[in-house]
Amino acid sequence: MLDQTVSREVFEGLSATGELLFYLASAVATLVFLVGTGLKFRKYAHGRREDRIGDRAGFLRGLLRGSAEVAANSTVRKRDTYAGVAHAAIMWGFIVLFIGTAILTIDTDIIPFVAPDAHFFWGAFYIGYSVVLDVLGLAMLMGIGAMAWRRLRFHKPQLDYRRVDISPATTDRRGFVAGDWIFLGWLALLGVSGFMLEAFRIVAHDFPWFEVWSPVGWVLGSLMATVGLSAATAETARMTLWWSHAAIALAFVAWIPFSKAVHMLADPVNLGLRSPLAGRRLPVLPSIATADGHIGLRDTFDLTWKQLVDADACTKCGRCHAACPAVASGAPLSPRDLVLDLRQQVDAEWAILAPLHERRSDREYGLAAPGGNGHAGGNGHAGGNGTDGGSGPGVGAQAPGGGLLAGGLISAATLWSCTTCLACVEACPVGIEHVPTIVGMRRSLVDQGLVEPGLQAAFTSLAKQGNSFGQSGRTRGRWTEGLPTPIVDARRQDVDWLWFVGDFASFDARVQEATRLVARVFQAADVDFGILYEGERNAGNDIRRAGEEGLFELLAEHNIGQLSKARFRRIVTTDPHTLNTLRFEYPQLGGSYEVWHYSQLLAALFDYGHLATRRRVDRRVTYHDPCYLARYAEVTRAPREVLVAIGARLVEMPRNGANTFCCGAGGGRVWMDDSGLAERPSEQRIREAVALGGIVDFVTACPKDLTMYTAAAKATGNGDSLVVADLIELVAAAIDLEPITAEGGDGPTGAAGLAAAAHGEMAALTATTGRGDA
Amino acid sequence: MSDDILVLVEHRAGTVLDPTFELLGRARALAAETGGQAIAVVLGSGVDPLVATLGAADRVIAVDDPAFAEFSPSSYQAALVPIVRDRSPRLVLVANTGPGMDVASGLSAATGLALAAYATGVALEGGAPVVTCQLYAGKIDARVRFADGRGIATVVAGSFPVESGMAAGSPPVERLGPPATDGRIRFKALLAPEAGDVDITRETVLVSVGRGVGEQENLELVEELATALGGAVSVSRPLADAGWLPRSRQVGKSGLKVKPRLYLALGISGAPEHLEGMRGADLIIAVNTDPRAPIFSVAHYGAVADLLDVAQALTRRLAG
Amino acid sequence: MQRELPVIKVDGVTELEHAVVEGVDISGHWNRMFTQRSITEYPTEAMDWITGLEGGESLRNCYQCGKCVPVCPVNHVGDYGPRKLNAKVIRGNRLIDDPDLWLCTTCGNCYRVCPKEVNPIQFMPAIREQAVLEGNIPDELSDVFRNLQRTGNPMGESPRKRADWIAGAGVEIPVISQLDRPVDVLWYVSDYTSYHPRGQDAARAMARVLTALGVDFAILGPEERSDGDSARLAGETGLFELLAEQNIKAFSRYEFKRLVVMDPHAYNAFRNRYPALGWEGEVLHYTQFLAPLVDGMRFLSRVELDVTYHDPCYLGRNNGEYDAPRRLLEAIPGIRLAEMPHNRANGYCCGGGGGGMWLDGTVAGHVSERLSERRVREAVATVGTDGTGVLSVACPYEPSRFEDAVKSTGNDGRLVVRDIIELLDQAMQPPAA
Amino acid sequence: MEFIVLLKQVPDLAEELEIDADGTDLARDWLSYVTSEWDEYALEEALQLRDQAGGSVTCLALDTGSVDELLATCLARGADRVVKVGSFERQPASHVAAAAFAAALRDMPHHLVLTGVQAIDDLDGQVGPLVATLLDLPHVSVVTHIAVGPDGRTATVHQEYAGGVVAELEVDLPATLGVQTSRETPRYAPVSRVRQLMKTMEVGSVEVSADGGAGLVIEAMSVPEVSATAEMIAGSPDAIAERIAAILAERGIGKAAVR
Repeated sequence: MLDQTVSREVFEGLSATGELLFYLASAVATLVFLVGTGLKFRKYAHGRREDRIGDRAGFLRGLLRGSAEVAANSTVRKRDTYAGVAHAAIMWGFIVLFIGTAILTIDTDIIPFVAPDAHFFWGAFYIGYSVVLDVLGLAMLMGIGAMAWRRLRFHKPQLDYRRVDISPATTDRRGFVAGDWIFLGWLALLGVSGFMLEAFRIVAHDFPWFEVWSPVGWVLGSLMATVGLSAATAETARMTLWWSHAAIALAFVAWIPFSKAVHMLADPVNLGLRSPLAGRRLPVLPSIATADGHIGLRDTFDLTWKQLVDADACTKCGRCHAACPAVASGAPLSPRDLVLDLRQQVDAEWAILAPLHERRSDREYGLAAPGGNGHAGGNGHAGGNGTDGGSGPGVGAQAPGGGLLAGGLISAATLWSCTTCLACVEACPVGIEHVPTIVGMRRSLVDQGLVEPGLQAAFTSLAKQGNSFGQSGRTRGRWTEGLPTPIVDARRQDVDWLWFVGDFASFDARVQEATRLVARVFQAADVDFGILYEGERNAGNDIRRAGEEGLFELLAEHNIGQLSKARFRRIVTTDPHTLNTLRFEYPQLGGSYEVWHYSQLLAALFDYGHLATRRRVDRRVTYHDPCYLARYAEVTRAPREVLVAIGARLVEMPRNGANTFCCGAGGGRVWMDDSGLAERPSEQRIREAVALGGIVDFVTACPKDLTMYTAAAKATGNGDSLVVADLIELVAAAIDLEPITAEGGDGPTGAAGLAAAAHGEMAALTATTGRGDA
Repeated sequence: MSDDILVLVEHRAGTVLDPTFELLGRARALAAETGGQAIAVVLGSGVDPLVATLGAADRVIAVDDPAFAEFSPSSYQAALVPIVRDRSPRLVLVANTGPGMDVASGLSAATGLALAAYATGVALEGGAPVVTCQLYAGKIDARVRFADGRGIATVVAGSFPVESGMAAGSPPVERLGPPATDGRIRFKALLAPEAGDVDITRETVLVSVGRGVGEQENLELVEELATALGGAVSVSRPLADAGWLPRSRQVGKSGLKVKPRLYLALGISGAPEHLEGMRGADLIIAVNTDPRAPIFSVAHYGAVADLLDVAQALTRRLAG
Repeated sequence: MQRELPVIKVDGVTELEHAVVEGVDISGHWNRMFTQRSITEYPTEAMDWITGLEGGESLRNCYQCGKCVPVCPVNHVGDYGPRKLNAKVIRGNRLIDDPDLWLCTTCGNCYRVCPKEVNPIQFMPAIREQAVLEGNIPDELSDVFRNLQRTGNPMGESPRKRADWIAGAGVEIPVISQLDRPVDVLWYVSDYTSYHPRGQDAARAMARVLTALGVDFAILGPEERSDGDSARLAGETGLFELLAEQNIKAFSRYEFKRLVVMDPHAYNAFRNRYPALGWEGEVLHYTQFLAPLVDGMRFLSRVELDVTYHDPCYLGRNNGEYDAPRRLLEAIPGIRLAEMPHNRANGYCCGGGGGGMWLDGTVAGHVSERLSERRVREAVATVGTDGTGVLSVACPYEPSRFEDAVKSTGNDGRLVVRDIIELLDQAMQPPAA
Repeated sequence: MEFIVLLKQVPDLAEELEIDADGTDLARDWLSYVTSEWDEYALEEALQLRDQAGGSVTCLALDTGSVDELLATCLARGADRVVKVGSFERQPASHVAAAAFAAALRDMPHHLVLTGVQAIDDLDGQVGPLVATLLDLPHVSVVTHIAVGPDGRTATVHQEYAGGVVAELEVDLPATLGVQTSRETPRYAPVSRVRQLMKTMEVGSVEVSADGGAGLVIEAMSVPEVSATAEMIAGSPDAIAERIAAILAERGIGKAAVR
């Protein structure tokens, strides 16, 4: 029975003219699509060059990974199961329907001319084809329904398009919403009209037996027949619908490059080309200077082609927006809006490409721009975030038309709000790399001299003294005074481990307590280590991320010079920020080292039995993953292993591991004034920990965290109930490290006691430096 | 050539300012040693009421002219140069204030007399002045002599007791004229600071904070402490510059001079300009993380600690 | 006011089962599934070094699923497991100074269950080879290597005495060099069978069985050298090649149809390694050779014993032969065969493989008991303590190892250890009076 | 308008200062140098004034062999020209510096000469009024606000007195001003720019013969005894608070005494 009658005629009922008309329309649609896509490519060709291939193996691995991610929709499913499943249904539904159409084209338009006998659109193939397309078409419609339901009912914060930096009154985002709905609606229309067409066909043909294998059409047709649809009426309706369906489909094809649908093309590319080092290793300044010698991303012509693709890739899913600590703390930055602003600006300059619904309203930006950040705004003595008008070098006047990005389109206050925590990059399902772009624009701000006052003070101190504390670089090793066993000077003696101490660990009074404990725990574990003393300077990670590339180079060159004088096997550092730049960025400048975080070394020391728990720290603790440890260096296990090894009962906060929440200090934020924030990220984080209930210690493994959270615990009124402790303080307690002075009476128990003991050390130290003649 | 000690009188709005009295007191003591006279030089318009407060001087040289109704650096300079040239005193004492700085260096350049700036001590050794100067924001003291035994010193306010120079009386007045004036700098107006909510010069307890406070928000903690102590908050120059508190709360050379019963200095390192404004307090307690901060040299009690920790602990302690 | 939250437990760490923040689902267990396991968490130097070694490549594949841990025999008696090795390497440990390097018996049970085909049988020898090259190996092992090099056997006995066991076999055992004709079977006797008293028992039994079956066989005699496989697995690849060259030279001097070996390790070497070195031919373990011949065996006695069988790692798991030994045992009249819980593919290791035979001293410090002791307990539990229980084996390493373990576990007199060939021989002899 | 800024380097106070063996100077081996804070304000004011009134900014520094970075920084911030004056082994006394600057300025057009009101090493007086006197220009110190008149012949300035009182003065140009603070924090000079400029910049130079000296004899320098008066309180914040409370109670100060 599976003979050639088990099939359907593709252009059934269509006159020759009609067929010709259809082919003409198809050609036009395809042409528009090709022109649109071509314009995209022309736009990318405007971008600066950027090598995204690197070594071939890595490139291929990236492509493979990207393809897998696209196929499985894994990046979409991650963090949002509902959307992920729905998206997969829509995507695969669409792809299969597209392939189905392609098969028809092959059978109808190619086979008859090349091999008439090979006509295959009948019999078993036809039945299989019918089932597969029906099922996946239904899946697509269900996916669309689920997505529409989500938009209507869930009120997801990430789908809230209101801007954080511009008042709602002057922000018009209706175009964005409309664009989303048109996209979704159009797809739905495509599916529904297809099924209707199928149903009419089945009714018109009086339900041929094999059409039961088009179950959706069959059921629909049966329903129609039940309500009295005759075969003749069905045939008339079918012809009308046929043209409608064709029009919808062809229009969609033509519309793709000009709409949200372009993500179908851009995102696979973006995922395949994304760099595993995005944000971790920032690009060096281009060796060829720009015509006028400016540095950084100053205007759209400074964007690389990949950054232009990034902008097109954004689907406004808002996951970065929801994950961003700047958004959460009320700072004027949303990574989503930043990317969209860039896209709109670029498209405005190549106007034909702009999706109509996302065209910028001048009202919106006309009001936004002049506030900008003139020299005055960013540098007012009031230390404000630059909303007051400025008399800078005509910055505001150039936006929106003129194309000044940093300080113009994207205000300085927005750019300074980024903590470079990388949460946006981690969250983005389509591989957009926000952080390097933000830093690129910060470089331009620095180049224009638009530097936040606190940051400027830090830069100045760093340039002169190599630290941000305004202390003499010579006193960098002073924290070692008073240690029972002196620390080896690695410039004079070979060591196994070179301990790169870092700024906060060397100079901040609170962190110094932890630093001294690190030294003593290493000594207790017989680690052969040394430090560079005053030879060390700030490693430059955050200076680089604040956009001061020249200063970074200065510091890095100095450090590499010092490191080359020392003989060691590996570097260990207490500072995740330092870890990142030493590991990923110093190689750019000729310094390649094996770099460990001290939590890793501690884990290994426990592992090998060099450290042993003598007194279990049997308390409920939680652990905060530092951004630069968990996301940049991807170290999440080691500190937990240490906590488990010392017997702590670790309770995780909701945001942990790679999903950690920023303390707000990264990327140079630690030097800037954050008084203007609604609620500091660090304080939100403390509340998150307190909400777990019964947490005794808030453990962290980053010097900046220690200062930030100590302050935040006080500020939120949890200073007495929650002990903010460095990992090392718990370890020191667990291995029963002797306090240096006898002041502690019975000796300290627990981190609090140890901290007190450390205070004792401080006091003792003060006494020995001759000021304590009380 | 003489062994006289000249003191430039600084006055504003009809009143001789405190630094002048400090200098007069010191000049009188020095003149007693040299055998010369302590001579006050006053430039003004209608100087008699001023002269009446200069009883500590052995003699007054006055230039009385409407051109000197208000301070003008160029006019002062034009009038002073011939006086100093003619009298050739052993020592000219000028307060290290804005007008003092204006006048003293120019005088030195014009007359060839050496100048010792930022003096905190002036003494005589073998009849020649020996001056102790502050350098490097108070981190270094230098003892200097003038190469030819005579010169000018600009003296930091607060170096000598004001009382020693405050004496009523009517010293002989030598009136000079016609005054040499230079109109290249013209006085336009005196702008008073906006009235503040708190008059820190009247408070008996001041909790004063400097850069060490870190962020503006932390001022709240300091306010709490001030309230607990029944006093007010004052600040050092950088915080007033930053606009965190009005100028009327600023203590120091360019701010206000205060003499509370308690001056609790939190996170203030103690630049000379600041010390000028508060060293007269009855009790000074300083908290700073830097054990080498100069503030500890004027404080009665000191603690090396984080000011926020201490402020919170003290607030708690005072609360109960 | 401790709020109770729905929690799941991961490695002693408590975490929320569902974490949704700002509308974003960041539940750990769910999202971790989508995250590539990163090896940048730690410096990659050690991993790069090992995976750069020939044979070391597969270590990188490990994704810490932990399936290997419960099946690793050493894990049962100590703090060791293939996953832990990987964890150490990830943390920068090249293993070269680590005692763990010598704990692996290359039994292959982890590889069997590993979804990522991480193969310690390849990477352990590769790393051990580097340790050997650095001269960084346990003394007891270097003594054995020296013996093998000097005398061709691990005990350091004279190679001339290799066929001395012949005396006392009760049958004539031809040495091929004296035959001057092709033979059907060249019997490779192997080290422990040739020199160790308990091995010699098996050798003599074998000789009698072969003779009874009328097999045309001969041995190499003094020309035979150790197969070298365990030395190779212990890291001495050069020594293995040296011994292989000597054996291959001997093999090629004579004509024979097939090679029958007593030792699964030799079987493994000849079958899987020698071809690459220039010798290829039919190799059979003696159980494989004899199993098809059971119908021709004349059993004169019943062996009324409860027997369990220990699968040697290199016969069973690593070369897939589980049935031949069992067929032989089942053929013996009177034997009641019972399986231990660990049998066939999941057979437990005797601890002698991969050089373990010569590393007892080194291993002792890191395990609570020997693997052989654990296996003996299992055998006792299976076949009882009434004296009729037999732990049967098919590898010359095992009789001595297990008999020691029987004594050390206090089961002397309650369990005996017999090579299958000994049981066969016993059944083919007339009943003792 | 030609704006001239006079700048100098002073020791970085981040370093702990020590006295050399003679006891009459700083031990300079370890010192690092920064641009004098008030000179930075002067430069910022000059740049702002130029941007408003037009003209150019020329920065002068005495050539002590180590001012290239200072001058490059001026250019990076937006100065139009930089000039090294004379040749000195190290920063000389204010009188000598003033003489050198004055000599250089005699051949250089100048309408407004700005410099820092003071520097931390001004032992023998401030450079601004010294230069003014040598060039016979009017001078105002402690200036906190400058506005150039529309005709470019006068400037209105604020001179700051104690207590926040400010005098508004009108000055005929050319004049010199000692700047106390600038309307904005001195703008930032990116290091890459500074480094680039140090390689490429053109530095003018003026030969001057400046002799004479400060007329001062330094007998001794010393580090003031910091703890001479303060009794130090040691211990934890709580312990310190406890002790302070006790001291206050003893003296009957504050609410603590009432209680």
